[in-house]
Amino acid sequence: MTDKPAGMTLIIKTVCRLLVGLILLYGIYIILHGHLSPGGGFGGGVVLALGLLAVLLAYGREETLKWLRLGLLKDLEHASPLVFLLIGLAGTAWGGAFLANILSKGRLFALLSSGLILPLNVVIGLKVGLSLFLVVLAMAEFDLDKGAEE
Amino acid sequence: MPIETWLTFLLGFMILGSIVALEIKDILSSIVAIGVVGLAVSLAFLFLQAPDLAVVQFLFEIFALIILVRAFIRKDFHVMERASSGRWIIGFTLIGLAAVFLLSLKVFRVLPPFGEPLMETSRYYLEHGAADTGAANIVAGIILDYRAYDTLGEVTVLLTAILGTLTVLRFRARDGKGGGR
Amino acid sequence: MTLYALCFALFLVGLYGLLTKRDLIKIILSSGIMGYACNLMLVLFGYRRGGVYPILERGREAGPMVDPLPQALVLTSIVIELGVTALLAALAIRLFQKYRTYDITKIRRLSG
Amino acid sequence: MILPYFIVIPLLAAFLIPLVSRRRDTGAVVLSLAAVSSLLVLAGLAFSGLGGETLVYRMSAWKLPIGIPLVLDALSALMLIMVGLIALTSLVFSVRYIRRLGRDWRYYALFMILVTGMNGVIITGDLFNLFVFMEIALFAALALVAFGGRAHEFEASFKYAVMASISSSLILLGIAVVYGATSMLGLATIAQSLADKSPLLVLWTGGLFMAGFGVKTAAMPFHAWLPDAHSSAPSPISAMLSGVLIKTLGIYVLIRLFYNVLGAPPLFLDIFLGLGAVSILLGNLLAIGQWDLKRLLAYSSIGQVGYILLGMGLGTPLGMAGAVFHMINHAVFKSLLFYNAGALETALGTRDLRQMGNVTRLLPITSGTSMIASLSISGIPPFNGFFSKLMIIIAAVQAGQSVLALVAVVGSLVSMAAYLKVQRYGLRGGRPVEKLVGEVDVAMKAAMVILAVLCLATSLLVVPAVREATLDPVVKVIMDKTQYALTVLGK
Repeated sequence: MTDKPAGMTLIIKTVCRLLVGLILLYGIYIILHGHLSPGGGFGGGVVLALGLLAVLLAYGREETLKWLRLGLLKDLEHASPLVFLLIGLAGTAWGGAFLANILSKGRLFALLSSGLILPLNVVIGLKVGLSLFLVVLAMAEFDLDKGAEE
Repeated sequence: MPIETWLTFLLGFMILGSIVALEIKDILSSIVAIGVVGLAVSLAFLFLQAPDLAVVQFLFEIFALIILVRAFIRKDFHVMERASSGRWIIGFTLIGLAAVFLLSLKVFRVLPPFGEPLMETSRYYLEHGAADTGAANIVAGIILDYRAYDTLGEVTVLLTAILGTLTVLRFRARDGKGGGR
Repeated sequence: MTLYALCFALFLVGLYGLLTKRDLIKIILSSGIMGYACNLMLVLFGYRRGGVYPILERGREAGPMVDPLPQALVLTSIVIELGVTALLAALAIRLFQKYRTYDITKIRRLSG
Repeated sequence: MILPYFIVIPLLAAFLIPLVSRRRDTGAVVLSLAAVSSLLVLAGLAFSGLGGETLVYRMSAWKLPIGIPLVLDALSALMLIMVGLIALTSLVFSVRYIRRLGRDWRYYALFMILVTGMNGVIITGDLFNLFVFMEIALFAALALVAFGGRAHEFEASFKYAVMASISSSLILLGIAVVYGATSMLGLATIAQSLADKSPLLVLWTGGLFMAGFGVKTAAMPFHAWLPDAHSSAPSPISAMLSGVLIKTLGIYVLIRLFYNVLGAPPLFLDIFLGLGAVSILLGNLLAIGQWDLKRLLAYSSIGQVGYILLGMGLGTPLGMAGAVFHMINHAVFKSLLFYNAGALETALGTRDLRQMGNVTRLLPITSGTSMIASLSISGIPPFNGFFSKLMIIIAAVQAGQSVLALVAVVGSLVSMAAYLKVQRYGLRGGRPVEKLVGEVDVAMKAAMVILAVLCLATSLLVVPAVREATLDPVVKVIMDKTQYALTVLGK
């Protein structure tokens, strides 16, 4: 997918820079409105991953990872399920059962409603987006031809 | 047109597309065919009033296609080798599957007919979902409140699959025989 | 009834592919087909004639809605499918790297 | 309530491991050991504190038909103890063994996820949730089988993944049909709802589940993936797979579904008997033909699972007691045998029986414990395998199935031959071994000795007083059939 490390032409880079922001914003929108409209953490997470992939496609691996900080991404990816679990444990502490929805339910149709569903959607979106991106990155880095004829 | 006609048409298309994907010799065409089937599934979800699923199916399908294309499409390698078992095995499998199909037709008649689900549990979700969870999207209410434990499992499945994929792809091969760097 | 049968037929097409195909890629695709069929079957069981999608909207009458539970289940199942695909694809390219073929019978012969 | 902690503890460990470990694996080892030992303690407490009662925990604070319940009865508590025990010894064995593949935290993370998946399957009271946790355990197992990074390991893992995918699809389809017919997902509510549905439905979904979970059990016509997967995995993982994974995902779920949910329909009990008989004969016979030690053990697992299925299929309390007893025993001695194989591989650098030689003097603990395990698995008194096999055989005779009793006896003799081969060639062979290529360290020895002691100690379960406290409540849960549903629903 990324044959030349330099990425693609200037036009594509520029278009991509404009698009990526939109794609990521859209992903975040889907995640945040998961309890109100179709989508949610899983759909929005994939949109996030697609946005990151667009960057990878346009700029090539080197430049992308320069400003994406792979270590941070990996830590975030590892930490997000932990947050899910801790939210669940908070339910045991204050809600009487594991994963009980302890926050205030709010007003129907408001963005800040439905208690824990919103934070859980955010955690899931983060997890899905980052892990899918990391998998495709690993596949892109994987070289089929090296060392195969041993 | 009634929804059954649309769905019958879509399902027929999916079956056809799957057979094409399985029988065609060119890898790229095969993967594209399965992608089209996946999109048809997404469309069927839309018909069945499941927009959540349509969105997720559509996006995940794109992602699966990216993974498959990245993994298998190479400049010098397009056509598959003889990819099936012998004629006898195919024959027996087909006969066996056809028998299974004919035998199970009766079961579908015992089930509640299409369009009239029992919904003994789900009625509760529809009636009390919004009040209980505060979520307008009742599916979101189910996956993140009523059945949040399933979703915890789901996140773990994803984590495990990713961890497994990265483990398999990790570069250093262990005994020099496995390839890699 | 016809729809259920057709959906089951789709499932059997996938099963047929898994049982007879010897090409790693086609095996992966077959498992995907079986996944589609299962998911679709669940959602078919949840459809209610004349029902709308189970999302409340401001200003819309609360009419009959389709069964939301299968949709929640299928969401999980779709994610699992993607996990299977990624894992199988990773294994397949590792195998290709070693044996230079996607034919599982040849791989078996080569590995002895 | 302790119920959710059977999931939370291993999951917490699995999620923390990537964050605490960078270059070294010390943090991962400590965390996972702590997690598994606390699981074992919890399971022990749960079993002893249960006293034949059933605990139900409501996840997310929703009651049964709406939310997901966790159910702990004697059967699940016993399974939890088994998983905890084998997981603990396997981890102890792993620490040095796995370091030759590099100090990789992923191993421990995946291991903890494997434990999570199995605990989740055991403790859940919801059909779809069971499916999800089964997938978790399977994914972890697949990654661990391929962990060594050699080509044949990838091949075994791929084969396993394909079979797992077939069976998972069959199970998911079964769940879909059950849902379509009853619109329920809780095991207890399904049991009640299916009781007054068409028997055709029970037959069809039962068939799907039988095929699906049959693959996970690796009973004879569904066994194709097992020998590769179980022999290619690192030895401690082989012990986990053969010792507990096929039992939690296979046997346990079959018992739960066919006894507690479907109410033990006679047709399916006969299928259990058939699968069991074929597995006993062919599994043990195929084991004799193997020269790769771990492949031999893997084929022998199929044969031993046959005994459990036979005991389950008889449908009498004694047969079921024998099946449960044999399940525990097999977890103990098969894991021990895989540790022996791992130790031999570490010390001699080979798994081929023909390349091994007289090592009784150089590896006294390995050969001693493998002797005990071989005697147990071949059914020699006073080791545990003898009693469980005897119980199954007596139950078969009592149930009027003398042919099956004969099959069990013959299978036992055949498996004895296979393990004589292991002893004769692998440990007491004529080929003199001068130098060992690797060292069997204290932790490995400790794991082997613990299980060897257990090989003798579990024989005590046959003593009536002990049996009343351990096996009988478990058998009661199973043989009460759909009483399970009433208990869980609190009626």
